[in-house]
Amino acid sequence: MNRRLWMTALLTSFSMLVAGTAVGQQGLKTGKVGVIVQLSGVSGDFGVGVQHAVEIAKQELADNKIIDLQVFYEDHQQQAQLALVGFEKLVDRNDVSVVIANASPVILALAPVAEERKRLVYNFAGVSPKLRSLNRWVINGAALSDRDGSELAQYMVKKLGLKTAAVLHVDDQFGTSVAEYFQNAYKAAGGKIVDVESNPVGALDLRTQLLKIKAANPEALVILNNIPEEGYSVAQAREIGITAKIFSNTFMMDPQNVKAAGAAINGVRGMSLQFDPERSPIAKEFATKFAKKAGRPPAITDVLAYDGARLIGEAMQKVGNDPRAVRDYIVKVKDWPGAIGKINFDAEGNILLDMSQYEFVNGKPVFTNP
Amino acid sequence: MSVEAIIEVRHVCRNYGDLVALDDVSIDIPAGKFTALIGPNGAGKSTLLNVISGFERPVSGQVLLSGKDITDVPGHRRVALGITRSFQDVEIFPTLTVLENVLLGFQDQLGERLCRLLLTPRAVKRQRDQFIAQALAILKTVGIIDERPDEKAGNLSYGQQKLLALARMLPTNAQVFMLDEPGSGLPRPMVAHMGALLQRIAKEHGKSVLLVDHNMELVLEYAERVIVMHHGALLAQGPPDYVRRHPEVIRVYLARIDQDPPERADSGTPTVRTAGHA
Amino acid sequence: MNLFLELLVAGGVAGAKVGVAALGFALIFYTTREMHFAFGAVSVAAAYPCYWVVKALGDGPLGTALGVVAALIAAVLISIALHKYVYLRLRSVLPVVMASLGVSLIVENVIQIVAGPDIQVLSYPALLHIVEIGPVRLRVLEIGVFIGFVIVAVAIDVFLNRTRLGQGLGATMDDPEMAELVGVRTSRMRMGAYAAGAALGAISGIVMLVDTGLKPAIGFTLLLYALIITIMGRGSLRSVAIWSLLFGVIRSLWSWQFSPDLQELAVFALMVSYLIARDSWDRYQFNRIRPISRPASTVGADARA
Amino acid sequence: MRFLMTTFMLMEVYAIVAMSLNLLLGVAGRFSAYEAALMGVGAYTAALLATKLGLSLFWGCVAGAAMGALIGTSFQIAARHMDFFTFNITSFAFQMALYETLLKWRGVTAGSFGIFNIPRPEIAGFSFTTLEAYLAFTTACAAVIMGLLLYIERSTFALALRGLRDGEKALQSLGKNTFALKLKVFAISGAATGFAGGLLAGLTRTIHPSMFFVYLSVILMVFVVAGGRGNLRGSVVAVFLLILLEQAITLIPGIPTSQIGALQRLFYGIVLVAVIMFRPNGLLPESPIFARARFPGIKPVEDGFAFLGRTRSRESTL
Repeated sequence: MNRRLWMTALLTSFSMLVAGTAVGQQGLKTGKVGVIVQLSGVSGDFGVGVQHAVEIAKQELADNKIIDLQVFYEDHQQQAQLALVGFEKLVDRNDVSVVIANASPVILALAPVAEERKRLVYNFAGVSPKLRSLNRWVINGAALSDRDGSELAQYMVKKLGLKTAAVLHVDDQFGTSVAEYFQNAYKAAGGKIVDVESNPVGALDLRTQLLKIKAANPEALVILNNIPEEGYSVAQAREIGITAKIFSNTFMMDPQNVKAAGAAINGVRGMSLQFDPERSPIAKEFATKFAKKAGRPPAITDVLAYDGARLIGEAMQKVGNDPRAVRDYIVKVKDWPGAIGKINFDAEGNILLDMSQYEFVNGKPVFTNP
Repeated sequence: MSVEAIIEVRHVCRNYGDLVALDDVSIDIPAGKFTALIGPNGAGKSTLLNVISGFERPVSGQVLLSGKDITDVPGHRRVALGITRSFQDVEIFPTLTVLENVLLGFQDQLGERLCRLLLTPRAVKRQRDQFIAQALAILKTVGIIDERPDEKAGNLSYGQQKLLALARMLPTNAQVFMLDEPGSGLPRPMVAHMGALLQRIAKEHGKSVLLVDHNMELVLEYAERVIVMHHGALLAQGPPDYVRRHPEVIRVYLARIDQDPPERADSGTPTVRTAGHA
Repeated sequence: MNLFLELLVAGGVAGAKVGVAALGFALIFYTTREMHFAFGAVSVAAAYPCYWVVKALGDGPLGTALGVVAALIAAVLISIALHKYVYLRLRSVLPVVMASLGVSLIVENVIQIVAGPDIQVLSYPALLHIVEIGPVRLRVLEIGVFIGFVIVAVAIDVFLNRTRLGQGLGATMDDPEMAELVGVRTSRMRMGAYAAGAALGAISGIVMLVDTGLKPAIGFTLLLYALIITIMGRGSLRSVAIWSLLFGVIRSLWSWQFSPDLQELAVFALMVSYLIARDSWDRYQFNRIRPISRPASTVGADARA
Repeated sequence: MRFLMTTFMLMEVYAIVAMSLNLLLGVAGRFSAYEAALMGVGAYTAALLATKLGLSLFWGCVAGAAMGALIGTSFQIAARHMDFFTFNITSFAFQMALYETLLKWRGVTAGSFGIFNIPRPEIAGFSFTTLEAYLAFTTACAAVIMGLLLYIERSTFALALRGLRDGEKALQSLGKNTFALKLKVFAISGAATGFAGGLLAGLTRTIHPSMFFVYLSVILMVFVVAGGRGNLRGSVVAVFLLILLEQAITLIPGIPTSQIGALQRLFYGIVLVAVIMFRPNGLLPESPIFARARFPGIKPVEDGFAFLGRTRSRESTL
């Protein structure tokens, strides 16, 4: 008896789950967006930040009477199978038109399903060049690593004349691909890579790797890591006595990295996306709202997710909920004002963002446009 | 000694570090007889049992089964050759039912072979039904434990578990049944029951039974032949009446009783002293 | 040569950091034979109260001291409660393993819900000061952790071998029934071991808090190393201490000749191979015909009971 | 609908793995914490054969099963004498070592990127590319595997395995080759796990190492313990029930979405502890394989000892 009761309750709840409900409000146009990120586990902090960013975007869109965006979240816990289930659920239950997601393996897993289901996947953080031109249902809203790496290499060799470099990168799809493209570009530009070391995701004690790099004695150290590993890398590199110039990417801008690096951050240079609350009012507003909500300043991925959500919202207001039309609208924007700077896309749906050089002075990044 | 031996132990030595458990022991186990192996604690009885059943390897010496050297045959294969045993700490399968415990005793079960399971399910089933019928009969004949064949063996009383351990050995249809303390801790009527069963197996069915026990009632009243070990060596052997009057045996056993830990005596069975007076 | 020295020292320090937790886990495991999988999660959870107290009272001496006390109390209370109300009711080994895995999941995620998934760090500039010894550069924190580890290891050793209470504890580890017979109150000893082990765990949690920062999921990695070292230590806390250092040094020195990229793989593969080899060797020794030698008896071998 | 289908396939895959873990952990009494990594081995084998050699994923799954059996068996055999605790930990370390191998053997596994564009199988000209077709494929495979496992679970073979769990020595004294028995059960369990990994690869069409992290091993243990150790049916029920409940958590009104993941893990933890403490035998406890009650037709033969044979007339003398 008891068991039957249980089963009934379960089935009922499950059918509710599938049916779902959607209620519009305030007479605004409504649009439905799904977000699939990791919300728990080893790097759950990443997804929670993204969630805050998307919620801020949603609030702004509503406040500005642009669109009432309904956002539904799924947790992929870094597992493609959960991302897949989450995607199907978002489409079946919530009928979302666009899914915002991160991490290259997840995007790779979602791409064929997106095509089958004719929904748009907006990638705001996966940077593997394998994501380039996956299919017409994926928009890459994150600068893929091939560009990132080559611009940094050009800058180092051509501008600064640094002939030898060592690389420390995180062993995930982001770190590996950026490092690989950087190395190729650096060699092509005439430099020499003397050592490449990698560290596992989440490892905060990087001394072993850095000691090896120290022994290789490079002129420059390029750190392509995560948050806050980059900060720890810088601090520990100086701590064990590496005197080489340190270069890095956008992530170094992240306040957590700056905090973890301490005084060692000064003199670190690199190429970064332009998220500069000092100069851009949009960026400043977002940074303030985010800090209030999350209790910390935004990471660059939070900014990208925020811009992505706003852009999607705007597209939905203009062209409705048809994913295809949304895609066409987004890809065609010209110098769209994002918190990250001016946003453009190439024909294949890959974001084009301006990079600028930075150098840390007195614990703050100073940008110099190329 | 013109008895036909089924098992011959030849000059077997075995030690655990400095402790010598078997010191050049040579013993014959007669075929078709109910033999008891006794001796004070630490005399090497269990080690001898382990060596014969292949659970331990001797340092030197040989074990022969019907004249064939089986010293290097692993324990589980000796069952097919004709030796099976029980354990002092019962070692029944507590989470299996009584019936299942007995079923595991059958040899050459088709159901244990994966390919037969998949290819000839009918034959497997037929054989299994046969075994179940057989096992139920065994339980019935052994008695006492046949009431509830679906009871978990772990729920049985200690005495019943000892009977189950015996019942479980029978389907192997071995030539030699070796039992390690089947009578210890049993109430008196149960001891008589056990003794009668073992006697029956030896007398009526021509099996060799080798019993290791401290229970002198079981040993002296039911066994046909008694082997006494002391300090890893053979002390005396012969019919029960001969052994119980053997002066060396009496000396060793009197000494043992003095230092015997008290919990040994709680079996409620006569110890060697009373048996000696009888 | 400098690289070798630097890696050696870095490895030693890393080993000491793991070692504190490993000693705590080993203390619990050897005494109670309970595989307390929630150890890592509890250690990390205990450091959170410390963080909150320091954030509330400031990082002066008083706030810091109260924070440490708060962490110790939290760790000890949670661990003893787990022992008393969960593990002791289960009796056999597999349910304890399962229950403690479950507890580990619960604790980790309760922290995440309460404290959020972000990294929390307390930084004391004094601890980050760099000291140069020959070619090796270390922070004060590292030196402190290393010295602390040595002190803890020696203190445990002395306690076990020289004090009456410690001998009682040792007896409980070796043979609980015998210890009970000679009048050691083994259930108290177990409680004590849980308290002491949990305290050590809490300390390693605090070290993380001031070193690289704390996040809920970090406990599992800590636990995994502590577990493996404990099993390698086979019932002797002295060998746990030595293995911890060796573990750190091997892990670090691997990078002297090979790529640090493979260091985790190497460590786990080495550990698996070592444990398998040790086991096969034991088996061989057990089966081998030895005329005269000492009988082998170790906790590792008979822990099944 | 596709959500249900995808979830259903995932449940099938997990159910196969949970069953094979149960065969080890519950039936044969052998702890194992590397099930997730073994699944990964199967998935990678299948995916590599399918992408590099263009083999049909079905044969990839078969190869994955072989690989799973090979690796599972070699490890278990190498570690077969270990006591419970040592083995327990070694199996955790083995999970980590396998995981690291998937992550670091970049030449083969492509490291943390993983393998993508894994083609779904094509058998005899029929392609199982669409979700519906692949569902049919997965369900057919799962039905066969689960059917086999359930059949084995009710056999004398499983009885011997339970005997192995209760007492290896005693089983040897009854003439069973316990080594061969172990070899077989490790192979069966490893093969089923490897095959399930291959099915998963076809479902996601992308695989990467973090899909097979140690956390999944723990969740699989939750399935086994909650369903009932030793009862394979229980594992299936537990997989379906717990995944449904896990999804149902997302329905609770008012909880912030950022807490859902943590709550789901918390849920698994609570289930594990609660089952162990209050229903230690699980949802569906193990039942006897050969209960007398199931064979009412079988009557005991007449003389229980007749098969032992009779003494011949040769009376021996002392």
